Amino acid sequence: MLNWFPENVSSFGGDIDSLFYLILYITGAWFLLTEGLILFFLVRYRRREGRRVTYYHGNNLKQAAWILIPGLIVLLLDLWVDFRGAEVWAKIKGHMPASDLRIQVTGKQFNWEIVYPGPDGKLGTADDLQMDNELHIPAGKVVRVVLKSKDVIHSFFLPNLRFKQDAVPGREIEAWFQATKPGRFEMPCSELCGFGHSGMGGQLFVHTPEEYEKWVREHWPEK
Amino acid sequence: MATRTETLTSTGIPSGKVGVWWFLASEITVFGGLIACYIVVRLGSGGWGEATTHLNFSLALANTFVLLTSSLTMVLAFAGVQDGSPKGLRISLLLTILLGLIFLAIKAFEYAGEIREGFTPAAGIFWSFYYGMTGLHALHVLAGVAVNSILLIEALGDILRPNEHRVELAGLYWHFVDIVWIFLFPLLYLT
Amino acid sequence: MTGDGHRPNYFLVWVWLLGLVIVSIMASLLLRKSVAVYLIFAAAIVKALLVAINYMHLKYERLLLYALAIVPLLIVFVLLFALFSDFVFHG
Amino acid sequence: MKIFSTDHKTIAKQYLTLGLFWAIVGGLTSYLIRWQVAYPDTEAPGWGFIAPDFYNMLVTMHGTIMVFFVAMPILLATFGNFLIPLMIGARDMAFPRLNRLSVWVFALASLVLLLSFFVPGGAASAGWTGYPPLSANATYTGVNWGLNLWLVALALEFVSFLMGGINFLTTTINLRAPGMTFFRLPLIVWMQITAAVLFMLSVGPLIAGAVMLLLDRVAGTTFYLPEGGGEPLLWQHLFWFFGHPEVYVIFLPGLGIVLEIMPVFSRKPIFGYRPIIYSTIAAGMLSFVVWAHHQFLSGMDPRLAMPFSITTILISVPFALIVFAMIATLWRASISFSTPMLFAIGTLSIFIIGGLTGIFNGSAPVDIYIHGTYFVVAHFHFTLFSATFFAGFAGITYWFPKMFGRMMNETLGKIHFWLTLIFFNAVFIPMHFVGLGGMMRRIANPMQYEFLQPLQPTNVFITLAAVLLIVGQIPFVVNFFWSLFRGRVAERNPWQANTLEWSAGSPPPHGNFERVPVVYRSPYEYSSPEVVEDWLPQDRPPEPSTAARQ
Repeated sequence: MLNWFPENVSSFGGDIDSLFYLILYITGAWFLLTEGLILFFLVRYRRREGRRVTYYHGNNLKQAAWILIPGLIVLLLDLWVDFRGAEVWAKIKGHMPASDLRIQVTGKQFNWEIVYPGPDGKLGTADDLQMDNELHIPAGKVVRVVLKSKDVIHSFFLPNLRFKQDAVPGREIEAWFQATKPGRFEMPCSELCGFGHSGMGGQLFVHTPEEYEKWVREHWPEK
Repeated sequence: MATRTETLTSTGIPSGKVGVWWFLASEITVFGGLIACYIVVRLGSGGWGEATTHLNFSLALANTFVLLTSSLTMVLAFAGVQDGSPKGLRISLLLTILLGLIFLAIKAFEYAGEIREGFTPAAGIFWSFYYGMTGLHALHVLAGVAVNSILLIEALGDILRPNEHRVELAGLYWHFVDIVWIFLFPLLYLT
Repeated sequence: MTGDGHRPNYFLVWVWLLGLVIVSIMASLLLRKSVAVYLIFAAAIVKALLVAINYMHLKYERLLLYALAIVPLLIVFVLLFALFSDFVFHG
Repeated sequence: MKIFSTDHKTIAKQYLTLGLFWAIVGGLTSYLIRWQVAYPDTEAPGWGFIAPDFYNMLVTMHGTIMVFFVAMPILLATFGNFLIPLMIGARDMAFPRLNRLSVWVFALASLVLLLSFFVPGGAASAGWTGYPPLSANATYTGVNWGLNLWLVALALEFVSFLMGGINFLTTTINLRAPGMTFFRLPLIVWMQITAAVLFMLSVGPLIAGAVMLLLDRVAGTTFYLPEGGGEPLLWQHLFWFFGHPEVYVIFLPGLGIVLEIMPVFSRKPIFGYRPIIYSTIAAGMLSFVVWAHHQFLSGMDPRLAMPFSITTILISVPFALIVFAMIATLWRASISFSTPMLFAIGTLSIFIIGGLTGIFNGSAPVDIYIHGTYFVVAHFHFTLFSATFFAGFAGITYWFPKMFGRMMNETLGKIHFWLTLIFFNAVFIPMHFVGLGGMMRRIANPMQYEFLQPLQPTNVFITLAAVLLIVGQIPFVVNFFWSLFRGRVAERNPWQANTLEWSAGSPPPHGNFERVPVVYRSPYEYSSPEVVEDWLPQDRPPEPSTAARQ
C-alpha cells in the first residue's frame, strides 16, 4: 500500500502495519462521515429568513438514540481494535521466543555499546567482543537483545524492524526481533538523552547466513 | 474593600468547610502518592530492615503522643468556640501551638542525631524517603502552627468573633496532619 | 453544625488513640513480622477513622464531605496497585 | 487599586494578560524549533545559530509554557474565573481573597520561569516531561539552577491552580442563584468544575514526585538514581498519572466554550444536555486509569500495557458521544457564521482528527512504532491546539463584549480564522506523515540520519507553514487591541443568548447583578415553542399564560 513507512524487514512488522491500516480504515471512515455531515449541515441549515428552527433537545431516550447508537458502534469498533491489538502485543512483547543469539546493547550518552557473546554464546565471558554503534545479525533468525543503560534513559529504535524498547538505567530489559531480509539499516535513539541525542545512533547490518559466518570468522579468528 | 459575598449556600454546608475539605482531598493525594512510592520501592528492593534500626524510636514515640494530644487540644479549642468560652478557646489554642512546637523541636533534635551519625538524605534510598516524607510532614506541621498562631492572636485581641468558624477549619487541617503522622509512624518506625 | 448537647467524648477518643499506639508497639516487639504488620496497620486505620469521625466531626456531616475523603483514597489505591506490578514484581 | 482587586472579573483579565504574554513567548520558541528542524545549523533570521542543548531547552520550554502557562491560565483560569460567578448568578467567587492570592502566586510562578531563562546554564532542557535520571542529575544536561527553578515554577503553578480549583468548586456548589439546580448549569460550568476536580485529585502524586525530584537535585537524595537504589520509572508513573487527566483538564473547558457558543449561533438547544454531562463525568473518571499508555515501551511490565491500551481506546466513546451531540445540534438549525461560531466549528472539526489519531497511539502494538515520533506530536497538537487556540479565540471573541464592553471586529476576526485554519492544517497534517516516516521527536538535526532524508522537504514545508501560522496571528493582535478602545460599544446581550451573564451589564459592575437573578429554566431554550422570539433567557419569569404558538 502507500509507502509512508520505512521498508519493513521484520517478522512481526507486518502485523503492526496491518493493525495500523485496520485503524486507518476505521478512523478514516469516521472522519469522512463526521466531517462530511458537519459540512452538509452547515450548508443545508445556514441562517435563512423566515425558516423556523425545529426545537429538539435530545434529552429523552428516543431522541438521544441518534447519538447513543453511533456511540455503540464506536464502542464495538474499539473492542475490535482492542482484541486485534492484544493479539499482536502478546506475540511481540508478551512472550520471548527461544534464540541462540543474545546480544547486549548498552545505551550511554550518545552511543550504543554493543557486546557480542562470541563463540561460547554466553555474555560476560572472555571471548566477548564490544563494538560501538554497529549491530551485525544474521537474517531469518530470532535475535534477543539485552538492553541496559549506563546513565540516562535511551530508547533502542530500529525503524525497519518496527522495534522500539527503552533502555532504563538500573534495569535489564530483554526483547527480541527477527529480520527477514539482509540489508543495512539505521538504529537511532528515540528518547531525549541530553545535548547529543540528535545524531546518536548507529548501523544495523543484516547479513545473509554465509556473510554472517564470514563476519564471525573475521572477528573470532582463533575459532 | 473585599466584598462580603453573603454565603448563600445552596447545599447548607458552609463554604469554608467545603473549601477546606477540597484542599484536604488534594492533600490526601499528595501524601498518598508519596507513601505509595515508599511502600512500592521498599517492597521492591528487599525491605530496608537494616536501615530502619538506625532510627531514634523513643523520640518518634514521644512525637506520636505529642501530636495525638495536640489533636485533642485542637478539638477542645473548637469546643470552646461552641460553648462560647473565650478563655477555654485561648488555652486550648495555646496548648495546641505549644505541642506543635514541641513536635518540631523533637523532630529537629532527631534529625540532628541521625545526621551526626552520618545518615544524611544522601545516605541511601531509605534515608531519601525518610527525610522526604517526615520533612514534608514537618513543613505541614509548621504551617499548622502558623495558622493556629494567627487565630490565637485574633482571639487574644478579641477580633476573632465574626470568624470563629475558622477554628474548626484550622482543626480539620490539623487533624489531617495528625492522621498523616498516624500512618508515617508505623511505616517508618514499626516495620 | 455539631449540636451542643451530644458531642463525642474527646477524652475517651484520646485514650483509645494512645491505647492503639501502645498496642501496635507491643505487636511490633512481640509478634512475628508478617503478623505484626497486619495488626499495626489495622490499628493505624482505626486510629485514622477515630480522628476523622470524632475530631473532624465527619459523624455529623453530609455525603459530600464523606466523598471528599474517600474518593482521593480510591485514587491513591489505583496508583498503588499499578505501581506494584512495576516495582514489586519486577515484571 | 485595580491591580490588587479581588473582583473575579479583574483576576480573569490578569490571567488572560499573563496567558497571552506566554503565548507570544511559546510562539517564538516554536518558530526557532521549526527553523532548526527545517534548516539545521543555519542562522535563524532574527536569532542566530541554535546549538543542540539550546534546541533541547527550546523544546522543553515550548511544552512547559504552552501547557502550563498558556492553556491552563487562559482556558481554566480566565474563562473559569470570569464566567462561573456570572453564569450561576453569584456576586463573586466564594473566597475572593484566595482568588487574588491564586493569580499572584501564578504571577510569581511566571517570574520564576522567566528567571530560569537567564540563570547560568540556561533554562531546563530535559523535556517538558523531565524524565529522570536526565532531569535528576545536573551533569546529564549541564543545566543546574535552570531545572531547579523550572521545578519551583511548576510547583507554584500547581499551588495557584489548587487555590483556583477550591474556589471554582466551592462557588459552584454553594453560591448558585435560586432556581439554578445542577442540571440547569450551563455546560461550560460543568466542564470547568469537572476539570477542577480532575486537576485537584491528580496533581497530588506529581507534587510528591516534584518534591522528590527537587530533593534529588538539591539534597543529594537518590529517589530516581539507580546507583543509589532509586527507580527512574517511578517519576514516569507519577508524571503521567497527573499528565493524562491534565490534558483533559485543558481540553474540557475548550469543549465547554464550543458547547456554549454552538447553540447561540444555531438558535437551537444543545442536543443531549444530559448525555453530554454523563459522558463528561465518564470521561473524567476514565482519565484516571489511562496514564500508562505513555509508558508502553518504557520498561514497564508488558502485562500492564494491555489494560491501559483498552481503557485508552475506550475513552474515545464518551468523547465520540459529545462530538455526535455537537453535530446533532447543527441539524435543522439556523446557523449564522459569526467569528465565534467559525472558531467553534473549527475546534470541533479539528478535534475530530485529533481524537481519531488517538486510537493509533492508544493501540499498544502500533505505539511500538509511532511512540516518540512526530506522529504523536501531530496528534496532541490537533487536540491541545484546537482546545487552546481555536476554542480560546472563540471564547475571547464571544465574551469580549461582556469582558470589555466593546465588540471585536468581524472582518478581522474572519481573516484571522481562515488564516489560522488553513495554516494550522498545513503545519500539522503533513507532520503525521513525517512521524510515520519514523522521524523521532526532539532531534535538532534530522539530516544526521539517512532514513530521514526523504522527509526533509516535508519538514521545510511544515516550517514555512508554521511561520505563516505565526504571521496569521497578527490580525487577532490588531483586532484585540484596536477593539479594546475603538470597537463598537456593546449592549447587554449582543448575541441574544440565554445564559445569566448576558443579563448583567457589559462589562458587569462590581458585584455583577443589581439583584441576584432567579432561574426558571435550562440555559438552552432557543426557538422554544413557549415564546415568539427564538431565545428565552434563564432568568425571564414565565408569562402567566404561556401562549403556545403553532
